[in-house]
Amino acid sequence: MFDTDELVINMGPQHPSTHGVLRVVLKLDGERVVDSDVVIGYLHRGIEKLSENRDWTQIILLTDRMDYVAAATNNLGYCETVEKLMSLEVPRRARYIRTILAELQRIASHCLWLGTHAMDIGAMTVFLYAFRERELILDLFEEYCGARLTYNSMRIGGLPLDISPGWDKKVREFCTIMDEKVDDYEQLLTNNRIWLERTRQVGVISGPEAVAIGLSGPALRGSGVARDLRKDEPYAAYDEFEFDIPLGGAGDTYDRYLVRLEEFRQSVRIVRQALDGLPSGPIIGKVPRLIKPPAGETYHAIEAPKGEIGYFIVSDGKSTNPYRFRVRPPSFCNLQALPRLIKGHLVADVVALIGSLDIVLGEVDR
Amino acid sequence: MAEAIAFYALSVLILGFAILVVSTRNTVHSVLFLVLNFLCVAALYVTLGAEFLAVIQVLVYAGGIVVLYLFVVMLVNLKRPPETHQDPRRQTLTGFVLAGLVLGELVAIAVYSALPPTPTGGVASVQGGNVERVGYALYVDYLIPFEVASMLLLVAMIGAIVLAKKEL
Amino acid sequence: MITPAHYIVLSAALFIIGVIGVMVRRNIIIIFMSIELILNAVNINLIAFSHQWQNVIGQVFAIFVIAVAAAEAAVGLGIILAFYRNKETVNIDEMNLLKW
Amino acid sequence: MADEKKDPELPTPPEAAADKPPSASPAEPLKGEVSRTDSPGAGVSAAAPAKPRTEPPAPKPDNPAAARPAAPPPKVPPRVAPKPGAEAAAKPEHKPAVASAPAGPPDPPPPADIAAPVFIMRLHDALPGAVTQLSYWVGDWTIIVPAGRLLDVGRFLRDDPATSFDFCSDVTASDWPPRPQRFDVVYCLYSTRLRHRVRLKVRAGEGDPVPSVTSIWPAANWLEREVWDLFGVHIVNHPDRRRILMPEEWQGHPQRKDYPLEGPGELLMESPLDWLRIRTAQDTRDIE
Amino acid sequence: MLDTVVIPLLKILILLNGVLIAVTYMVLLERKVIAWVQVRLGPMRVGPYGILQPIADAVKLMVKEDITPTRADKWVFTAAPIIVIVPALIVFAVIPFGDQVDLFGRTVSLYVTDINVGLLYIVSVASIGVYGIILGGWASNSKYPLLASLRASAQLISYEVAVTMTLVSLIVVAGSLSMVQIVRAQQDAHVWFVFLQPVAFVLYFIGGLAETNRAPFDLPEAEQELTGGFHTEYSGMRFALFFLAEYANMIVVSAVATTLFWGGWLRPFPSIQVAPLAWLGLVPGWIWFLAKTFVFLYVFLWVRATLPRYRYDQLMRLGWKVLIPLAIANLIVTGFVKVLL
Repeated sequence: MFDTDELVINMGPQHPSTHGVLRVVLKLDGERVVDSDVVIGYLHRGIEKLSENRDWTQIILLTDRMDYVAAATNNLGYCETVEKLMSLEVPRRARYIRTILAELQRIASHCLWLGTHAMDIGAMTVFLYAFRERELILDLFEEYCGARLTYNSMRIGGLPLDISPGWDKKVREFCTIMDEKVDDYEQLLTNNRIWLERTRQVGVISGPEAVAIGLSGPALRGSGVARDLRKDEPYAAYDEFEFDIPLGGAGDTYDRYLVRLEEFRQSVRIVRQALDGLPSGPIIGKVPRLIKPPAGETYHAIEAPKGEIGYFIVSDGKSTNPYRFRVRPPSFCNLQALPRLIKGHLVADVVALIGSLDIVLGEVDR
Repeated sequence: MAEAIAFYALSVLILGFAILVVSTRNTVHSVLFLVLNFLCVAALYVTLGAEFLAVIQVLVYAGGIVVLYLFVVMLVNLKRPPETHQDPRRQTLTGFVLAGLVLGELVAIAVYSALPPTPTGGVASVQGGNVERVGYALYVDYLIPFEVASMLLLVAMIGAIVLAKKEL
Repeated sequence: MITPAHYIVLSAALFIIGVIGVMVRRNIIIIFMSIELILNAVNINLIAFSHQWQNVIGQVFAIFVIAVAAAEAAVGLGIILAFYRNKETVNIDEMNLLKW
Repeated sequence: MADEKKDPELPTPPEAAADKPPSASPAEPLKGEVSRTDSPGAGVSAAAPAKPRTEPPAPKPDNPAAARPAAPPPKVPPRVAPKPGAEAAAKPEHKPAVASAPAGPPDPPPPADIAAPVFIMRLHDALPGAVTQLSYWVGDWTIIVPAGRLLDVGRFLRDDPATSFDFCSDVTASDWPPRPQRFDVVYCLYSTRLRHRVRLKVRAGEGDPVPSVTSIWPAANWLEREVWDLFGVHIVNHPDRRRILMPEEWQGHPQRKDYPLEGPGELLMESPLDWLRIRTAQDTRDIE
Repeated sequence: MLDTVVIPLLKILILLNGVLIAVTYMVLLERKVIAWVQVRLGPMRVGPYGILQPIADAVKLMVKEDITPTRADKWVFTAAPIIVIVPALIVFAVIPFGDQVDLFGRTVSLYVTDINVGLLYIVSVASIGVYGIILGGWASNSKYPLLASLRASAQLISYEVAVTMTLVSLIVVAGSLSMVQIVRAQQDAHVWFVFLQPVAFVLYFIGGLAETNRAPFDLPEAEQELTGGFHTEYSGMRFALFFLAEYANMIVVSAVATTLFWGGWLRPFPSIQVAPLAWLGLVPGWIWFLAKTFVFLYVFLWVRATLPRYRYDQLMRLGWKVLIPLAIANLIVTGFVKVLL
């Protein structure tokens, strides 16, 4: 078995902590990772190709199936791109509700991340705590659009549904709960010695290097690069709210953890502001019955929970489906940094780092 | 009577496992038989009233040293069986001749000891206090050898680490 | 009636098995284990006589033997590992060089 | 297919699109909604809708651009304008070959009243002739460069302090089969310091080498692998050019427009190209 | 005959059955306790409050197919679980659950045997269990179990050193290696040894967590890293044996902690004979013993529900650079105090 000093093991595609069907081929020296190769594509469903043969509205529900833990954000990114292509205006109320949904979705996605990340490092209770809160968000979404995972909750030009009466109150209640619970998570983990030892100085990546390798989202901000598309290229209604962008310093797993935990609080803050200032009015703009954007192409990116989700869409102006539909999946680009991050670390850190990048294989493989 | 039964049973086990240790092809099995052999030897020590030594035998030999062997066996897992290589200078015959000589000596001892029955055998074993007496002997009467042994172990430990480490 | 002679015979038999192991087997790990058998044979003798004369010194000696065995195993196995790393073999017939 | 045939009166895409942003769009029925912007400034003109999109996040680079418009704008259009013209002239020649297939993305040139951002000026100054064409559409600037100059342009855009496109958001491609240079390889760049975006576009035909930009932006590594995997764009000097999403033994490149969408499962999986040949022999119109 | 053969055999029978039942219910307890920590209910379906769950589990494990991987070493693969479970069970022989009691007019001691090297016996027998783990991982002929078994054995051996070192200072205080004598020594000292040797207790408990491969030291069976650890390839009853051994070892560690540090069967304030504390004496010793053991078992589960997992190198560092030096320092201090007083 130890014919050479190096042992090659296959982590995945069926492995409890690769968050799906990721396969990482590790070349180990003892338990230390010498080299690694990330093999993806096990969940490739050809969503891009499929979308090129669906009409513009049908694609919304395909975007649900990419990052299935943050479906609303995917919908938002797609709808905004098409709106940009068509130069459509979205009513203010719709933009506010979109913001609320996107931020709730961010909290839900971060809950799932926190749970699985903590579970990977062995703190099993945090997993269930985080899922308990995620469940509340899923309930809110269920009340809003009837679905719990794949929401199909946006439309080109606005929203399919207005919020039901009393929904905003429930969201407010949830915000109160969430604020407390984030403190609970922090109590369990933030100053826990074992947690610190497992995450500090693990997978350190400097800011410039993180930019070069294409990290985005909390993984990039953990390295101290202030890049948040909500601030830099405001979409939906983000330019009307006050919120901070948490930044890390060392660029290690612990910083990425802290950034995401602070994002919980900031998201709650945004949701509160949006609820306070929720304007009345229509929820969908003037959209032609047959959606057929003029010929042209555009790239539009928004800040998904996992990073920059960008849509590059080409319309030929003639058919009712996009000529080219391309997603820039944040998980895919973040996962690219994994071999760089795990090099020289131990097998146990591989697990922690996969968790720290917060990938969803449905999005990586599309 | 009970002592005799225990002795013969344990002797058979000890010798049987010892033969298996040297004759088994699979090195891991060999190590396992060595453990069993040591456990039986420990049991023999108990019958001889040396409980402390029996426990040490299990703790140090079976629980420590042989685990080390097992580690090495697992690290040195060969693709080809190690016995295939035939050295022309290999002296299997001499080995058996030497073993035969020792066997002869053994027979001589047996015959010699069988002639005049030893009068002092079978004294009742010491009840309790064994640990204290061993401890006293070890730390008072044989303190210097004890310290030398500890130095030996220290040196061996450092040596083993130096040898086993890949690069210094 | 079990006399010291019985123990001597047992010990000698174990010793012989150990010697045969050292002589016949080519796998150096097995040879090391045979040496452990030999040391155990010695220990059995020591304990038997300790029991015979009601004197714990035999046991003290046995403890020293175990200590030496531990040292021997540690260093010996270290050498085996170092050797294996260079020559990829544990066959003692191939260990015919003082330097490689 | 049916849709396309229903609209014979539709002008050819390149011309229509080229005209739209500056002049034609005010006549569009959707005009009322155009000025949905992120900034509260509402009364922007027709051409402006997208302009704030590039502006607000990047106040610093834009201010110099705004200060300079008198000088640069005349400089840019003369250089760029003839080429789209040539392109537009060239395209109708391809059109008759396959009536229904679009001949390529419109890539409209920037309207006259929009000043090119400072990074494009800098690029023009530093690497004259590297830009084949400049395009502006709904707020996005696209620089079309020849494959041979891609690395120069990329390195300049990354390193120059006025451009500093240090973040490669995306590398992708689109496929326009009848065109000889059928692939558009698109590089979406972003500057984390100046917070502006640009798209680089390289046109390449089947088998034309496209240099890998992995040496400039390591982030492009997997993205280029994906472009190779799904489009078969011949990317050269890539450190690790393997398939990424499809299995290693996969035949063909599924994102191409001429890749069959359906077929007998086994055959399609094992050798889609054979299947394609069979289908082509039967009826070319079925391949869609 | 009755005293030498029948009663010991009866004791062994009762003890073994008791331990095995306790072990199966430990599994239920663990699921329940962790469920409560995590705001869940735990098993609720089998019997009231899931009380019959262990029986269902046992039936399931017994009727499950017992798979031997094709290229596994059959004999070793079969022997490994046995090697693990046997030491875990025979250790109970020297654990004193109580003092002597009068039962049916006969004085019966509530322990199977009291040997004068009892503590060393526990340590040495427990060290045999590591073979089962190494061999189980090796014989599976699979990479993850092999990695896990190497981890497990390295961990066990390292922490065994720390634990044994720690126990030496306790032996210095107690002056005996016999478990029963150690408890008596606490009675004579009028105080539980945890108050004399607090450092030793903490070290012992941490070492105990590590030696039983429990969280936060559960690396050898870290599902997230090694897909289940050294028993990945095991199924059915052979897997159950590994499982039972782990819980039996937990009980052993808790029982030994109780015996050595928390006064075994002694009630609190063992030698203060004042009226307000008299009711403490009414409770039989074995109940005190079981109650204390239960507290430690609960702590085992509590720790598991709360803490993340150490990494391999951190675990080794903790063992070699923290626990062992502390144990040695504790021993030296104890020795000095013993000599000076």
